[in-house]
Parts: sequence; structure tokens; C-alpha cells
Amino acid sequence: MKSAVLVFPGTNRETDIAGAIERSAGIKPHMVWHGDSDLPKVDLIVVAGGFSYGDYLRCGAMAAHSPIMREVKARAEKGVPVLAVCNGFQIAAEIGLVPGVLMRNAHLQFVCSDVNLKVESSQSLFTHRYQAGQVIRVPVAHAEGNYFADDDTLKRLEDRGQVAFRYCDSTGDVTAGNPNGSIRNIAGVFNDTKTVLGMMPHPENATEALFGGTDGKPLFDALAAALV
Amino acid sequence: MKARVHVTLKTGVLDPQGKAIGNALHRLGFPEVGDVRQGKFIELELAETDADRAKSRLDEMCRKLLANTVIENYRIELVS
Amino acid sequence: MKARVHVTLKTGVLDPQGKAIGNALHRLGFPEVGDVRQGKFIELELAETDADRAKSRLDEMCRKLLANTVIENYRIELVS
Amino acid sequence: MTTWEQNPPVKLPNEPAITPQIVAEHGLSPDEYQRVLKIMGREPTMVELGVFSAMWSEHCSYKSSKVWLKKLPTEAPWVIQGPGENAGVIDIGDGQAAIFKMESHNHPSYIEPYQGAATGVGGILRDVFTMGARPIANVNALRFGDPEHPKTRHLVGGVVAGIGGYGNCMGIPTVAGETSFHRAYNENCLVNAMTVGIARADRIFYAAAAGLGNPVVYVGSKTGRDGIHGATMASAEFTEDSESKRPTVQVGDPFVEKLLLEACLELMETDAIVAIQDMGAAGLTSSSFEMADKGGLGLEIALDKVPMRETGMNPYELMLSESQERMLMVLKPGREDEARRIFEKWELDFAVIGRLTDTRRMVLRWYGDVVASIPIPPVVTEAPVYERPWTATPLPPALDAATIAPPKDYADALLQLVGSPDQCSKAWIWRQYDHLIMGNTAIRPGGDAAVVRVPDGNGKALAITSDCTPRYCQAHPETGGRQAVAEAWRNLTAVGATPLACTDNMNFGNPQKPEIMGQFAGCTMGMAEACTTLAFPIVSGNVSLYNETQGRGILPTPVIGGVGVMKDVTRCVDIATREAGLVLVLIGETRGHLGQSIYLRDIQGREDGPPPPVDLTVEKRNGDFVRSQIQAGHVAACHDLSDGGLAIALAEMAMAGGTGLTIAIPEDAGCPVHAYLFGEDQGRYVMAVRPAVADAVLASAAAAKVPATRLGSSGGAALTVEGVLAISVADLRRTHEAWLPAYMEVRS
Ligand SMILES: Nc1ncnc2c1ncn2[C@@H]1O[C@H](COP(=O)(O)OP(=O)(O)O)[C@@H](O)[C@H]1O
Ligand SMILES: [Mg+2]
Repeated sequence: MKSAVLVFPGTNRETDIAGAIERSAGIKPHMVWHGDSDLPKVDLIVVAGGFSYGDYLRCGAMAAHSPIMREVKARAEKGVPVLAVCNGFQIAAEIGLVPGVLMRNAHLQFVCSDVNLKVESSQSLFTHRYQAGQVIRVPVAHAEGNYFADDDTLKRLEDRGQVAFRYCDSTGDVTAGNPNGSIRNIAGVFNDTKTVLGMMPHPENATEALFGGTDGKPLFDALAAALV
Repeated sequence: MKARVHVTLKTGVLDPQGKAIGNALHRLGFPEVGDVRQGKFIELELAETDADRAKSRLDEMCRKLLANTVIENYRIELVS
Repeated sequence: MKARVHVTLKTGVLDPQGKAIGNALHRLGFPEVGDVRQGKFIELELAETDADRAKSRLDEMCRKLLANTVIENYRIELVS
Repeated sequence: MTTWEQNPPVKLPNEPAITPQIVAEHGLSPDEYQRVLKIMGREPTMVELGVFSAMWSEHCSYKSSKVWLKKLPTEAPWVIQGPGENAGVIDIGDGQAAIFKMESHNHPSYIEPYQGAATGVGGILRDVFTMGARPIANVNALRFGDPEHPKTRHLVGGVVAGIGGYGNCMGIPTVAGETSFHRAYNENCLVNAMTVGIARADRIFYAAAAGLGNPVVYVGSKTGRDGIHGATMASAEFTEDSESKRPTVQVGDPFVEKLLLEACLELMETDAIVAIQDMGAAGLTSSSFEMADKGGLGLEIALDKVPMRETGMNPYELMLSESQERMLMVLKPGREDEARRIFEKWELDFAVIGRLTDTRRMVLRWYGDVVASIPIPPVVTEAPVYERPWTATPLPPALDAATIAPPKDYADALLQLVGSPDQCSKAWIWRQYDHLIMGNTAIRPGGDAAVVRVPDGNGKALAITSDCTPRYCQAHPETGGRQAVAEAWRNLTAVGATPLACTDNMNFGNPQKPEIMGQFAGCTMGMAEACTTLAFPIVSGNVSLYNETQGRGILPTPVIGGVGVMKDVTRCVDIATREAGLVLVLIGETRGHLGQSIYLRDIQGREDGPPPPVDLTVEKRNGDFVRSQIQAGHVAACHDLSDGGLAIALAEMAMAGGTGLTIAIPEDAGCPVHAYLFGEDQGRYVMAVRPAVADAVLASAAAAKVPATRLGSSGGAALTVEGVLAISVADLRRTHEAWLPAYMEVRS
């Protein structure tokens, strides 16, 4: 699997996710600086976590308008898979790669903690190594992960199985365990072709037993298996 | 020319910051406070002298960057 | 009664937000933008009919909570 | 003879004449001003006066503390760089070095908690990456006033958000710290931040300038009018009118600092840098003097070349500004363009502002005119040093545990303690800190020390902790100093690490009072002794004095930041007893010391008695034994005993692991039950030993002459002390986790 991890000024989880990809795919991703003119031809594009441009106006707003994101959008429209985590999700939402927006956490604080996630669908190239309904434990670390979309959008998402993960408690109850106020406990969503996944939690920080557990690893294994 | 842009959440969009401020004001002994909404307020200097042109450029800035029109409204005001 | 409060950074205080917005606007093709400052904007409903009393209460709210007078100024405006 | 002497510096427009009042406003005593006149041979200009004021402030010159700090041991075979540089450097093997330091931002945090704390983190990060290290962990030691004090909640909220705001954006995990409350900090909260970084041992960058004619380069953010007089503010006791000092608070920009970090590390990959120094307190003044002095050279700076954020700035402001996120470097000749390209790629300002000279003078120019010309060596060598008078605090008479009442109900007492402001869970705090980024956090906040894997380090890890028990330091400074070091050492040991070195942050009141100076002296002597015996040298540190308001000083608070190494990260253990059947072994001798204990203070409402004695030989013997058992893989969980003694330690182990523990108090305990459970005797640990090796562990303890007592075992859902108390782990947890969020919920 050839992959590219985008690096904006202020991105800070690129090494974490590159490590996770390498552990599953056995090959290091290309690290692509936002200012580099061309994005290499890859099987997977990753938009990593952090505080692009300081995230001072609105999370992801400034990175969303960078030339490289225009290119990412064009590739995604041609079907190239995109994994957008945390700040990546915020950027992807800003440019409409995935539906919805991410607002300030309801309690207004940054939250770093393990959360439980219910895998809503195993029918995607990102989640086929999980079972639908499975509860996994991975961390979140963000101040603006409060997912919001209007009712029509939500209905469409749910009808088409585009909700990838929901926050839940350890028993899988998706009315509990919400760390940020996200509507309907949504933690991650697909685009309508399920080739783009945007999610707030950090599966990359749950890929080694001693360092956060391994519940995030199947996601990278799944990509490595699907994108050979 | 100087301009001011106000960016506010659309009605219907939950405003946790506004709510938190409202609650804090109640606790601090301001029971008269009802609904509170928080927005952003951006002041810009513009090298532009024509008001109409400035407005249309500002409108573009808002749509492109300053506001997320999915959840936010914006209002432009020329000051001088 | 409805009130608006604008909270802005004092002159001389670094405004990383404003700076970042200015840079982003330049990159997006708005070279006419000069200095940018970002502030907060708070709208409040008040169960109060007397303008003077409202103003003095708002002033207290600003000093106690809404503004950090170490680095911020505030401006109160009664809307209706 | 250089030209400046024939032509004295040009005065700035409207420059006031120097009056005694102006001298006093610059924090210089009349004596100190006489020294200035002697060094200068004439009346200084305002710019020059500002420079002296900054350089001779307590913060920059350590004038009250220097004579005592010299007593601290700073060497060991693994120490690469001790105090005197931006941060301390130790060898951790595999060609790698750990670089770390702690620094206070107490006064700014009290005035503006968010920005004060944030810029404190920014400052300590720069100290570490300026030496070539990539930061891998942040630590914060916080002391707040009485929770009931009207300002406390606001300070807690702002400080925590500020620390998180900066560290999270930088992408450095904040993995450890401490937080406590006491009315003595009502008007002076303490915010001490520590950063640990990793560098190649053969690529450490220092501040000493070298190479006549080499360019002096300014990088980072532009200079504004922030924090002018910040350095003098940090050294002045607060008075009622501290409000008027408010505009001196700086605002941090963590995004720019992240860029600065990446740009500096990128440039450091080349060999273009001769010397580098961050601009911290007293900004351009202290950084330029330090570089030139260490290199035995002179410096000429064109201040008009400094990137400025505002119009109309003058040389005085430029020299004293404490704008954040700036660095000063000396480059090899001809390497300016290469460096400029890197900084411009990262969208940072870059300006060549001066050259190194051989005059040993600091010559400052403003559009060509000389506005200051100061001989460098005397500013440093003739800086005032005070041997301030001091009086020792006598050791309070012993308190017999038998004279102290037992609690009315043991279970209630333990619940009260686990739910008290000082002993409750601090998860509300560390959840706001990204403690997982970088993916190397093996032991998260909530235990004894954090454990962070070293990148590219062959599976080794660093253990990191910060510790101090101010009430012990207050009761008997020497014991308190010894205890702070011992506790840090013990916390590193308890995870299985080998303690290597520490940094300190000395927070005290007004040193011009003999009792306060006596606290400083006593703590330092105690620390020195402990560091020597435990082979745990101090490699860096910071002093914050005048933490005093209207005559009331804080508790003496010498915070120790300890760093240890684990060769194999998979061997580390935390405090959580996660499984049933583990054998609980108490290591160390229990005498039931209740003087200055948490039990005495929080259950009996008394703050008296002597602190527990610290026998360093015993400390070392017990700790070495515990470490050997952890490293041998015999131990499933381990916790040292500190505040609240055995009862609190067991409760914390049970809560962390979600499994019950049952113990029986030995028949031959030798002290009353409440003293056995809550006594704070030092040098102790509880190990949860794997059952198959329990007998062997006890036998090797006996062979090593280490007191070891089999207390009981893990299992069930309650913490039980037979015949004394039984509390479900769920109840313990609920109480433990309740206080802080509930307290902060009522936000102001
Ligand atoms: N401000 C803080 N930031 C991060 N971690 C903290 C903070 N305050 C307390 N902690 C964590 O809480 C745990 C308990 O702290 P403390 O009671 O001081 O431990 P100890 O008694 O072992 O020194 C430790 O893991 C410590 O790192
Ligand atoms: Mg401990």
C-alpha cells in the first residue's frame, strides 16, 4: 500500500499515524509538505491530526483552502481513498469531503481520554477487519470534535450507512459515553461512496499493546489488506 | 478603509459557548440574563477605497474563509 | 432588552488569531488586507427595562466574566 | 580605545534624566546603582539602565540564591551538562541524551492564568529545543490557594487550560505533574513547568558565541511591547498595586512555537549553527549577554534590524521586551542564506541583526547611532551576590502517635481523604492535556512516574516525575528538602526505572527575611545531601523568590523534577492491581509517624509536629531492592507510600486496577492502627508480587536486610483492612473522582 500523509504547518500527529501505517503495511508513507506542488500517486491519502495553521479561526478552515487540499479533493472524487483523522476530519468537513461540521466540545474543554466506539459498519475498506456492532477502545484528543449536521443530512447518513463509528459505553450503549456532545454520538462518518472516512478518535494511538492497546490496528490492517 | 465582520451561529445551531456564559452569569449573580449567543468579530484594514468593491471582496472573504456558511451567518460593515 | 458586548484585545497585545487570519487571506488572494484583529462578540437577552441599570449591570458582567481586563477591552451596546 | 568612549551614547528623544526614583523603579538598590556607575564610568543611558536592571534582577542573576545553589551536587559520570546552560543534559545510552529543565511562571499566571501558564510552557519548551532536543514530554507542578478562596477556581481553570492549550498545540504530551491546595498560596499560585527532550549525545547545541565577525541572527516572532519589565516583575514582591503591572503579561502563540521548533531542528541537521539561545525572561538583553559572555566576546547589534510588531518602538523596549517565540543564533559565516531559506519555509521572521566583536562590549546601535555601550564581563562577574542572613527553622518536638486520636470511623476517614482536594483524582486536569500524542506513553498520568518510550531508543524509556511536600519543608526545611528528592527518586524507582538526575524549581518567599532565607538554605542543604547519597545530581533548575503578598509568604516549595531510565520499557509497572491473587508486600519500616501527616491535617485539623525523618541510606537500600524485583519481572504493580501513608496507597492501587485488596495489620505492628494505616514514614513501597515468586521475593528481601511484610492479597471488589474497614472499590472511585469536577463545575 502506497500512502501519503499530509503535513501542514501545525500538524502534529503525522508521525503517530505514519508509524501505525508502517506497522500494518510494512512500508513507510510519503510525508507530503503542504507547499509541495505535487501529491505522489498513492493508494491512500491521510490527513493527520494537529492544529493546522494554529486552528485559530475555525478548526481546519485555513488548511481547507490550501492548494494541496484542492488536489486531495480532486483525487478523492476520482475514488482515491482518504483517511482524515481529528484535525484531518475537520479539514475534510470544511471542504465537504465528508458531510457535517465539527464544533467546539459541548463542555468547552480539550479532552484527551480513551473512549469506547461502536463500529457501525464493517462494510468498508476501512472497517472490514472489525465486526459490525463491535465495541473498540481508542483515544480522543481534541477541543473541537462536537459533530453536527442538519436533520436531512443525518437522515441521509443513517439511511445509507455512512455513520462509521459512534461513541458508546463499554456495553455498546450509544446513548452514553459521548465525550464532546456530538449529535447522535457520531464519532466518524464516510462520504457517500465510503472511500473517505473522517473520524475524531485516534486509531493510530491504539496500535501497540503497551502504548494504548491495539484496538485501532485493525483499521490500518484493513487498509493494508484492501489496498495492495 | 476599515471593515468589521461579525460571524454568528445560525439560529437552531447549538451554541455551547453562549450557553456556558449564560450559566456562569447566573451563578455569578446575574439572574436577569436570558439567552446568550457568542460570535466572532473580525476587524480588517483594507487597501481599498471604493465601498462597493470593498463589500464584494469582503463578501468573498467571508464565504471563502471567515465563516462556515453551513452553521454560521456573517454580517459586513464598513467603518471608514 | 437586548445587549451586545464586543471584547477586543488591547492595542499592543499580540493577537495570534488575527495574524493567522490575515496571513490566510493573503494566501487566498486578498492582498489588499492589512492588519487583522479578532475579537469576541456576545449577544445577551436581559430581563431589565431601565437602560442605565442595564448598562451598569453589563459593565459588571464584563469585568467579572466576559472580558479579561488584563489584556482585553470591552464595549457595551444596548440594542433594544 | 573604541570610539564610543570619546562619544558617549546618544540619548533617545525625551529621555528622562536618571533620578533615584527611576533607579528604584528599575529594581536596583542605591548600592547596586553605585556599582553600575563604577562599571560604566559615567551615568548610564536609559537603555543601559534597563539592561542592568534586567541582568541584575533576581530572576536573571540569582543574587540571593547563588551561594546556596553552589552546594548542590551537579556531577555524575552520566551528566553531560549541568546547570548553567539552557537545560541540563544526561547520557541515557545508545548515543542519546535526555535534556530537561523546570521553570516557574508564578507571577504571570496569577495575573493572567491562561496566558501566564501557556507562556510558561512555551518558555521551558524553548529552553529544551534550543539545545537541539526534540521535546517528548511535559510536566507541570501546580500549587493553588484554599479552594474556598474566591480566586482559586478561576486560577485552576485558567492555568490548566493554558498549559493544555500550549502543549497540545505543540504536540508534546503532558504526562505528569502534581496539584495541591493550601491557603498559603492564596495570593501566589505556583505554576512550574518542565520539559524533557531527546537529542543525539554528540549533537548538543550550546549558548557560547564563537568566531569573530560571525553573524548574529534573530528568528521567530516579531518583537512587540509585551512583558516589558517582565523580568523585574518576576522578582518583585506583589503589593496592592500589582494591578498596575498588568499590561506586562505576554500572549503566547503555540502555533508559531511549533514552527520555530521544526525550523530550529531542521537547521540543526546542518552544521550552520555556532551558538543558539532562546529569548526568555529579559528577552534580547539576557540572551545576547549570555551568548557573548560565555564566548568571551563582544557583540554589536543594530536594533533597528530587529523585526518589530508595532510602529514607534524604541531601543529600550526592544532590549527589554519579552515577546514570546523568539531565538538568537550565531551562524557560521556565509550560512545566512541557507538558514534564511529554512525559516522562511516555516513562515518565520529571520534577520541578521549583528556581529560578534572582540571588544567584550555590548554595543547597541539605532539607525547607526550608538545608544548603549556596556562592558560585558563586569555585568556578569560584578553582578551583586548576597549572602543574606538566615535563621534555621528548629525541628519541632516529636509527636507521639498514641496521643493522636484515631478516626471515629476508619472507612469514613479514608473516604474523606481520597475525596479531599489534595488526594482526589486529578483526571479533570490531565484529561485536558494531550498525554498520548507521539504514541510513546506507556504509563499515563495517575500513577507514580510517567513512562515515555524514547524514539529510536532500542526499546528504552524515560520515567518522569515531579515532587515536593511543602508542609514538610515548612516544618523543617532540611528534612523537607531531603524528602522532596527522595520522593522523586522513589517515584521513579516504583515504576522500575533507574533514577539518573533531576531538575529543581525553588519557590520561596522574600529572601530578605532571615526565616525565609533559612528555609531556602535548609531545603538546599537537605536536597544536596539526598542528591549525593542517591547519586541523583541536579542538572538544571530555576529559582522563584518573593512569592509573598502583604508579608505572607508561600510554603517553601522546592519542586524536584526527576528523570530515570528503563532499558526495556516492557518491564515497567504501574500502580494498578488488575488481577486477583497478587501478594501485597510492604517494603520498608513502619513506625507510624503522624507529625505533619495528611491524616493529622485533614482528619484532625492540625498542622504540627516534625515531618517524617528521611534516612537516605535506608531509602537507597529499599529502593534498589524494589527496582531489582521489578526488573526481574516479579512484580505486577508497585506504589510508593507518601501522602496519606499505607491506606491511601492501597486505595489508589485498588482504584487504578479496579480490583479489591485485602490486608491484615500485623500483630507486631508496633504502633496504633491509625498510625500504621496513615503514618507517613519514608522509604516505603507496596509491591503486588506474583504469587509464584512471593516467597522468593520475601527471602531475597531478608537477605538484603530490607524490611518486608506480607500484608495480604488482591481480589474481590472491596478494599478491606481486616477488622478495621471495608469499602467497595466502586465507592472509593466515585468519591475519588468527584471532588475536582464538582468544584470546577461552578465556574467563575
Ligand atoms: N497537574 C497535573 N498534570 C498532570 N498530571 C498530574 C497533575 N497533578 C497530578 N497529576 C498526576 O496525578 C498522580 C498523583 O499525583 P501525586 O499524588 O502528586 O503523586 P505522588 O504522590 O506519587 O507524587 C500522578 O500520576 C501525577 O502525575
Ligand atoms: Mg508516588
